[in-house]
Amino acid sequence: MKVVYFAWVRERIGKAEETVEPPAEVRTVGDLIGWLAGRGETYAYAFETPRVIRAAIDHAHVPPETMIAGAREIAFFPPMTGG
Amino acid sequence: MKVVYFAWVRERIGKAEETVEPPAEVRTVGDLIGWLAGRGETYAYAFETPRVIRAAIDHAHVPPETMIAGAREIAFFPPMTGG
Amino acid sequence: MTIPVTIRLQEADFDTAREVAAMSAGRTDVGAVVSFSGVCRGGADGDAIDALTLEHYPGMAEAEISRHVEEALTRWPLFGVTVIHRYGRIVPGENIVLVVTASSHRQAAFEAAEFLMDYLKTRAPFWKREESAAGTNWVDAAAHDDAAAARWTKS
Amino acid sequence: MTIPVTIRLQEADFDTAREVAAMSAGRTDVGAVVSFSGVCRGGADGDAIDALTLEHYPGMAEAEISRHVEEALTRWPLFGVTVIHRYGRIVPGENIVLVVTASSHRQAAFEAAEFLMDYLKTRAPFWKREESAAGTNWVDAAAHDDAAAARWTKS
Repeated sequence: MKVVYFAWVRERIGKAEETVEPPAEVRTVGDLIGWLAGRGETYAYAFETPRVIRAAIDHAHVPPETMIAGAREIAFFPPMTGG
Repeated sequence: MKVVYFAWVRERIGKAEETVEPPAEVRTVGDLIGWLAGRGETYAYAFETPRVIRAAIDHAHVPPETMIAGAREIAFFPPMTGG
Repeated sequence: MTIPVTIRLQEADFDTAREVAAMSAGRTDVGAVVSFSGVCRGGADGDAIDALTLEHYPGMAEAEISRHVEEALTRWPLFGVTVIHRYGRIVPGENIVLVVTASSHRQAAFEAAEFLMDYLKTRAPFWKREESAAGTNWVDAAAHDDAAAARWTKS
Repeated sequence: MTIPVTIRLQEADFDTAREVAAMSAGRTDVGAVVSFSGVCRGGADGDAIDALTLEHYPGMAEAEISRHVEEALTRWPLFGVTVIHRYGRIVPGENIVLVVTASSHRQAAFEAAEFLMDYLKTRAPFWKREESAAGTNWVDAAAHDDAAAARWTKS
């Protein structure tokens, strides 16, 4: 499963993308955030306030309760500040 | 007292401006409309529906109850359609 | 700081693009520029028009527009306002009116431009006459324009 | 009739004036053109910024903007929509974003432009980082932008 990071999530983790293999009990976007946060200090820092983290599956915004099964690309990023 | 007309008010009356000397009992803009309407067929036609006529005194919109004493220029015209 | 205000009534067409560009050229305090161009439409098949003629009340038109620009400047934090309104004969595809507003915030720039357009439509002394195959006739004031202008009245 | 829609994400600056002019050039059905330009501000004395860097999510940014343009087309009777959003390093005075909408009526053109800007601010995957004498920092999302976007939610 490909995971991509943007803005300060990317900076804190120190990489823009990676492929991860979470265990079967990681079923939702929220589960994945929790699992990623346990992967080390940089991840814990990036995901220290889960409620501000936004997620997208295959280029569409999704809420944390969304199932990740079948996702090709999951993105995590801070609130958007475009425009 | 200078009176000016615009758009179809002007066309119906057949002139763009004139100087009039209404009698002393003509005190308000509404009075003046009534008095002008009595000056002939073209005026009667121009002012046949007084509620749609808009007025300005010295370049500022005024309601019909406004006193005309001291006015330099009084304008009558239909509802505006600029922009 | 003096806020740049441009108000022009003119018979000649104008260049919307140039006016918009002028609003923010060389400035770094302007975060948001909104422009509105009103363009003469040709009309639908059934009532195609050949031209509009705009009559205006010289002197009062300038005064009314200035008053509304002044009011916009007191209501919103603006860095600049441009209002250009044409008079005379205008053919389909040509410009009629332009409002450009600049502010540090988009909401202020949008609201000020809408406010100015609503007032130009209902209070500025201009009258449109349409020319078509059927002859010429004065355009009626639209009730929805009055309703749009009424939203800005302070209660 | 196909409604002309232009969506561009680009690193290079763009010419607001040219995009606005292109919207109504040679057309006689467009009565109202609204443009919004978002320009990089230099900031106030205390927190002058040297530049912004805009990061974006390629692929998703295009998809999000397209979805919102499609929604605008279903909500308002539009004759054309242009959305241009830059990414990369942008210095004060340069453009960041442009929205141009055309309609036969001014209210539709204004509302569609505001709708698109509100959504670009809150939903399009772009992130601004400011460079100043104090270093660099990511710009926080503004609560008033979320409130502005919420007004368009169908109830």
